[in-house]
Amino acid sequence: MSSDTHQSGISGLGGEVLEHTEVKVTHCYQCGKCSAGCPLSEEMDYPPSVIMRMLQTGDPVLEEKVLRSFTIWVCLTCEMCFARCPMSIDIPKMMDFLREKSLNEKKANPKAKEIVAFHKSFLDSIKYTGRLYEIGLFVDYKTRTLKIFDDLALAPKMMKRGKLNIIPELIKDRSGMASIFRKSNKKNKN
Amino acid sequence: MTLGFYPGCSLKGSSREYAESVLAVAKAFDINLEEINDWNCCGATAAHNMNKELSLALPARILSLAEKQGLTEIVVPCAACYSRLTVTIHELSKDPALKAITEANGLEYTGSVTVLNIVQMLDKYITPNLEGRVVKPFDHKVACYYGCLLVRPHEILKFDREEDPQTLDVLMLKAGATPIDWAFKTECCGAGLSVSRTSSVGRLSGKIIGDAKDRGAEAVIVACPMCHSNLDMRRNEIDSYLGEKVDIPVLYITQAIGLALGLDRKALGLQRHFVKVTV
Amino acid sequence: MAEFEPKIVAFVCNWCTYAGADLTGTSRIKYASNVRIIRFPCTGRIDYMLLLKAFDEGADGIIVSGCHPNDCHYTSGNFHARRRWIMFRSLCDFTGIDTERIKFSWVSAAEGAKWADIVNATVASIRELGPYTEYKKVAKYPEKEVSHG
Amino acid sequence: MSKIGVFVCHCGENISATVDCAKVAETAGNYDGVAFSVDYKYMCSDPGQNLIKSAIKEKGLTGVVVASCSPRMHEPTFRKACAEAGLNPFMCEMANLREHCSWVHEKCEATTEKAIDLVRILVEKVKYNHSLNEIKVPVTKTALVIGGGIAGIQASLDIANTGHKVILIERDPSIGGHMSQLSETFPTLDCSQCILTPRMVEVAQHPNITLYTYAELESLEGFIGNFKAKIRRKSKSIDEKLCTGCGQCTTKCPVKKIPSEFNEGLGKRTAIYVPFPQAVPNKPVIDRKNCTYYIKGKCKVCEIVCPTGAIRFDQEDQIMEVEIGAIVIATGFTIKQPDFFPEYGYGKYPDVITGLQFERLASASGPTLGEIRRPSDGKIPEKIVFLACAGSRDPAKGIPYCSKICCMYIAKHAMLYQHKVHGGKSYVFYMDIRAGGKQYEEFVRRAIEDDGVNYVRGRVSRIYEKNGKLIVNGVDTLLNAMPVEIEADMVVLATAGIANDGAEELAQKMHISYDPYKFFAEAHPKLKPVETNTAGIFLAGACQAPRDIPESVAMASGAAVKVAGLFSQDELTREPIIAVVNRQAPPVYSSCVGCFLCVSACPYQAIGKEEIKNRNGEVIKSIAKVNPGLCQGCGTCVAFCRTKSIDIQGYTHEEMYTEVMALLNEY
Amino acid sequence: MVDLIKRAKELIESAAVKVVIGYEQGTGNKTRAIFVEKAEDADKLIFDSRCIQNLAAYITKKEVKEKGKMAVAATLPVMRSIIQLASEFQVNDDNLLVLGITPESKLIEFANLVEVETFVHQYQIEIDERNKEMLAKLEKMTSAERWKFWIDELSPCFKCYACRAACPMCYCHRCTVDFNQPQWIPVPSHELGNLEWHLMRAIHLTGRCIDCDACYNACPLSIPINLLTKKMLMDAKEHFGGYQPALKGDHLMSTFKADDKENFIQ
Repeated sequence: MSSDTHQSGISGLGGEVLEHTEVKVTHCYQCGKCSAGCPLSEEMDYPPSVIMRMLQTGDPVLEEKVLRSFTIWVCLTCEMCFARCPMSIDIPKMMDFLREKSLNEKKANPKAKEIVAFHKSFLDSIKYTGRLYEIGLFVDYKTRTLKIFDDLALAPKMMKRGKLNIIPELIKDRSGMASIFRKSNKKNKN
Repeated sequence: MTLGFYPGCSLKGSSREYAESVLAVAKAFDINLEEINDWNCCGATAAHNMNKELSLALPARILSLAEKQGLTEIVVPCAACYSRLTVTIHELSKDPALKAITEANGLEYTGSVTVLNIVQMLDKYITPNLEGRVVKPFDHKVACYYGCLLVRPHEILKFDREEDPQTLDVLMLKAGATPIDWAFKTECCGAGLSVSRTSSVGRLSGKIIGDAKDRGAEAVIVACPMCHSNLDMRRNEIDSYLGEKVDIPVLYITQAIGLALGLDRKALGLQRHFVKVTV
Repeated sequence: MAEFEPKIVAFVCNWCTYAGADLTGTSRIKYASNVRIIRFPCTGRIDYMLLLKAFDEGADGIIVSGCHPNDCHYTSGNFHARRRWIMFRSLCDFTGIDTERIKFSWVSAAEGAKWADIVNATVASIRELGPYTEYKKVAKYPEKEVSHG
Repeated sequence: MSKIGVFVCHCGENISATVDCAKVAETAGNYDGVAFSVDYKYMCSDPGQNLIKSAIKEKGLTGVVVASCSPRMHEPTFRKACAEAGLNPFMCEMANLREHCSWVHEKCEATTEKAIDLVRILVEKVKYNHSLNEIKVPVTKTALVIGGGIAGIQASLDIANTGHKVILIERDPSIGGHMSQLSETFPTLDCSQCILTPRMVEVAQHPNITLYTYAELESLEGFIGNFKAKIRRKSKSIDEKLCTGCGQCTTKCPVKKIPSEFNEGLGKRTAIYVPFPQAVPNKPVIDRKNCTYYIKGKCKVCEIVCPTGAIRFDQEDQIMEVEIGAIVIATGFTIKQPDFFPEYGYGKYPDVITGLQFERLASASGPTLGEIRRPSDGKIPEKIVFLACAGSRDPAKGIPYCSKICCMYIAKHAMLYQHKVHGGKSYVFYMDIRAGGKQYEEFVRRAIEDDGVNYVRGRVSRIYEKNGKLIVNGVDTLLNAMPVEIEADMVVLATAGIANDGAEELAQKMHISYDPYKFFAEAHPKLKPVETNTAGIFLAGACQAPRDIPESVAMASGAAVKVAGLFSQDELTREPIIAVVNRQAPPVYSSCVGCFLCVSACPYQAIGKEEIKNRNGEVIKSIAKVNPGLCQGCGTCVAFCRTKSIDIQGYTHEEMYTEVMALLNEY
Repeated sequence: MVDLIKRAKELIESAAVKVVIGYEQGTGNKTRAIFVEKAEDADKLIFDSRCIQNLAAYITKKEVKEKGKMAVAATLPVMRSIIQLASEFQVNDDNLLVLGITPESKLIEFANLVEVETFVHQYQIEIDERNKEMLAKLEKMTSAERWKFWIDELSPCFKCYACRAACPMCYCHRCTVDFNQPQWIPVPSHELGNLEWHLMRAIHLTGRCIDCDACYNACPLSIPINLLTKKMLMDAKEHFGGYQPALKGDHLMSTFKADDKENFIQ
């Protein structure tokens, strides 16, 4: 892979993207079809095609902006962009990589606080129980974000309809789960 | 006949009615769904948003468990889980290096498991003899909503076609319904942002419900718990986006089929919906 | 003693490199006189056996040169040649024949200067390497005359 | 024992300044086989040439080596001189003492030594040279033009006007091609048919042109100057001699609902039909797939109404064989139906149409008589959107290359729309505007500046229908990729231009090569744009790549000149520098084992099979055979042949081997 | 191999073929080729792990061809050779019937060469580990060491041409070594002549050799000349994505790709 990076002459963040996701930012010729079809582009600080452009420049300042962008967090990986990209550029895969990197380098956009928090709560929840414990998730998420009152109306309704478990579902091999998390996190840091 | 069954977390909680209806319909056709022992969460959006390793390791565990249990075909009703599992199978087969991940966790997966989403399962085992079994034709105009994860990325899932897919519509047609031709079959509902960015969800799901209503749909048919919870539970946000109250119910494909088969509404968990199921 | 003057044989195609070398002349660009050019219709015609023969007969270095890809007068002779060179080179390398002594190049009819550079560079590097004694050693055999048809 | 003459030229001072010419001549004089050696100031001058001629005569030389300038300069001169003196010109070789020696080295021993080597190499080579005679190939002075679009028409007329016969075949019932479908043409906006139809008529009436419509090439064999072509004349089910083209049959034909190819499906035609009013020939054909008689076995209305009794239901396809000397391929292109873009809804929404369909809507001869009306309900669209690159530059779903003509015709379409629908709003979604060409950029600017067409830079993600409107979700990449939504009444897709269906088969029939997109390949991307790598077969127009009208016409005239040039002599004379397969006495016949690897190596399909039969006509051996008409003498096959059974005259194994030997073994 | 014998008998008796080429017990522990023309001789046919000789080498021989239609007991390498030979127009369905022997030593008869091709294509040509190591070892050496290695290995060769005789692909009536105008390959067996002969062999087999090792097995001095062809095989894979014998489609070395590597060309 890395040799490919070298041959491709793409350096910097674009190079890393190529190395980890096989996505070649230079493939993009800026037609904008991704941004046109992206359900969330109007909520993004930089629509997908602009992110591609920023990476193409290889300008460290812009690359920094990408890692700190709100875009990468608001992206839903709905895959619409990939489905319609004339150059078959796997933008969602690239977004995954950018998110992970942004997180590892502690550059997650402050506006994405809730989103990141939710993902964290979600993973923690399954880390300990092996399965998602929705109440736990809610509580944990809310304490992380202090959004105590949002969705508060929702819980009782759900409870009433038997949509929430009071007791978390636990899997037997929880140590196994823990180890999966440990291992992939270790990998993650370097 | 016995098939493997991976319910996934939501079907054990917020979307238990989906599980109920799936099992009910399967039962009606004497298909025994054998749950994977000690299965774990697939990691969903959170995992692959935050940590690639993890997003592969978690599904890998599920797959290896299934394999150990001797299951070759597993039914995965949740579109998100379906997508994660299929992607994992693809990645593992594509890049042997990733085997390391599975092995690192003392797991073994040789690649003998195939994953069926609910539509594929119905298509394969139920549709062929569905028409004969329909007692109460689901005689309504329905908007079949596929969402993202069922059809994309096509390169990997290879299910139906990415734009204007048809399988759900065909299925509903067989169940006696009239599928409408509408514009938001595969537009995103907001999925992963359900909790953390309700505003976006309101807008995205709003558009979907809005178009379904404009084209006179009496029900929206889904095959994904995330889509369902957004379209069903997020009605306040949706209504405020649309600026009017819309009470089109949202049914799981299995619930609709169940009704057509004349199964008990309670058994199908219809009472659990936020939007009253009038159809 | 005098500096070692390598013997260099150049196998070139008529339409690009030979013409290119002509241009070097008309532009009066000077280069080392060690090289002797043999003209072929096309690089596609150049038989790898001839390269071996050149070494047999005491060449210290070889230049093989023709039209750039897509410029071949015969559209694809150079492409065929290139594929053959790839395999021939790796075979030579594998048998310990010094591939440093076989220089391949594309020189168009407009690249007079490039031709001079190629020759000079080759002469220089072969001077570095010294005479190709290894090959000459095995090539020295009594019935040498036999080799002349 | 050969008697070789060596003639060392000083080229004034050019050589002698750094090379000791006298020494060169002297040394050469001592080589065995050299009967005469001399140096002289100007070998190429008349006295110089006479020096050679007289030496040949007096000394009875069997070979000549002229050591002077580059053979690329004077080889013809000296070979001619030798010929005049009665020596086979191919027994004359040149040592390049000027460009390759005196001009590039300092004056010194080494330089003279090199000169001596260069001479020696060729002295030794000449010993192995053979007398060769130029190859003469007769020429049949009739051209076959395949395809009756504007390129084929132009090529036919140009060739015919040089006084040579032309056979023009067209697979459709009428000539005219795509150009006849167009409304106006860029960048001048003159009416397409107004400029085309006169030429169509000219073709029909030209004494040197034989026109066969509804005809296709069945097979082709032979080589430059000597092709044999089989042509299939598909049955038109009418007797053209009797038919007056009165039109009775077409008006009375009961089958009236067939989508008209000419109108791109926007209009209807009958089963017996003339594709369009100005068709040439203006005589109908019966479309057997749709004719009631051929389907049900009864009807025959046309036969009843035909005043001249010209209908022939039982007529069959005819295969005719023609001999021709050259071929111009002008089969044109086709458009990629955009139904592979579900997100654009072509085929699902009637008001999403192709550019070619728009041409028909805009054309005065079209289904709407030139009014822009949308197919669904005939309403005049108030808002219209044009999508560039609907298939082009799209490796994922379409084709990777740029179709070249779309940028211009979109601008034209938008312009026509603005001219025809006052107060209408038009949008063009584009990625780049490629308007290289005389008056092209100005044309596009006019569309934008004078006619107020809205150009939006960005691609459209999808189109869906809502309340009778087509919702177009696009983006403006020049505004930070801002989403743009347009409620349009009609959408026009600039579809990609692709190679004609069947192009591949045709290429294989004619043994010409084609590119990955099935467009026919030119012999050289820069210097041989209208030649193919099969001598005698030429290309014109969009069968080689998407081309607009001016380019197609230019190519056609170019090809025509090549044909005319070829027809200007009665015989083709070609240098005998060609490959030959050795032949030996029975029972061996040849050392060729017939593995035929050379066949795929040959860039010119010049190598075929030769079957050697015994008296009873049984094949005892099949070996490779070089067609001297096709071989261009590259020698690629020679280096391939494991048994060294194929060799190339002028550069034989022996000759080249000897050069190497001579070079490295000094005397 | 009972069914082989049975089938051979049938074929001869029904005159479906004139000769069946197979293996028989040779002197010592060796097996050798047998040409069964009379039904009773069929009983001599054997097949076991010792049968490694590539019988395809016989089917192009004039003497054998003259006998009329032949059947060959063909192991995988033999079948590969046959397909390659067919692609070079040396054999065809009219003069050859293939009695395939699968890697599991099952007899499998093919109606035509197309079937043989499909069968053969199920298996990739794989260089065995031992030779892979050998190649790796050689590649690690310096150029000079390799030169020495080959000169040493090749110098004992006395040009008996057993390698050529054993190779199914060396069917040319006139080999380049027999060519004397000019004398490309020095006749005497000295280092240079040997080197050039084996280099030329390797080049001529590039894109055609199916790695059956017949040349090596035939060499009385066990010179590892098969390493040369193996190397070509590997590089063909590396540079051009490899090849396998195919009835249709162009030959690896008589075709090209516009993007063949050229980093070594200035």
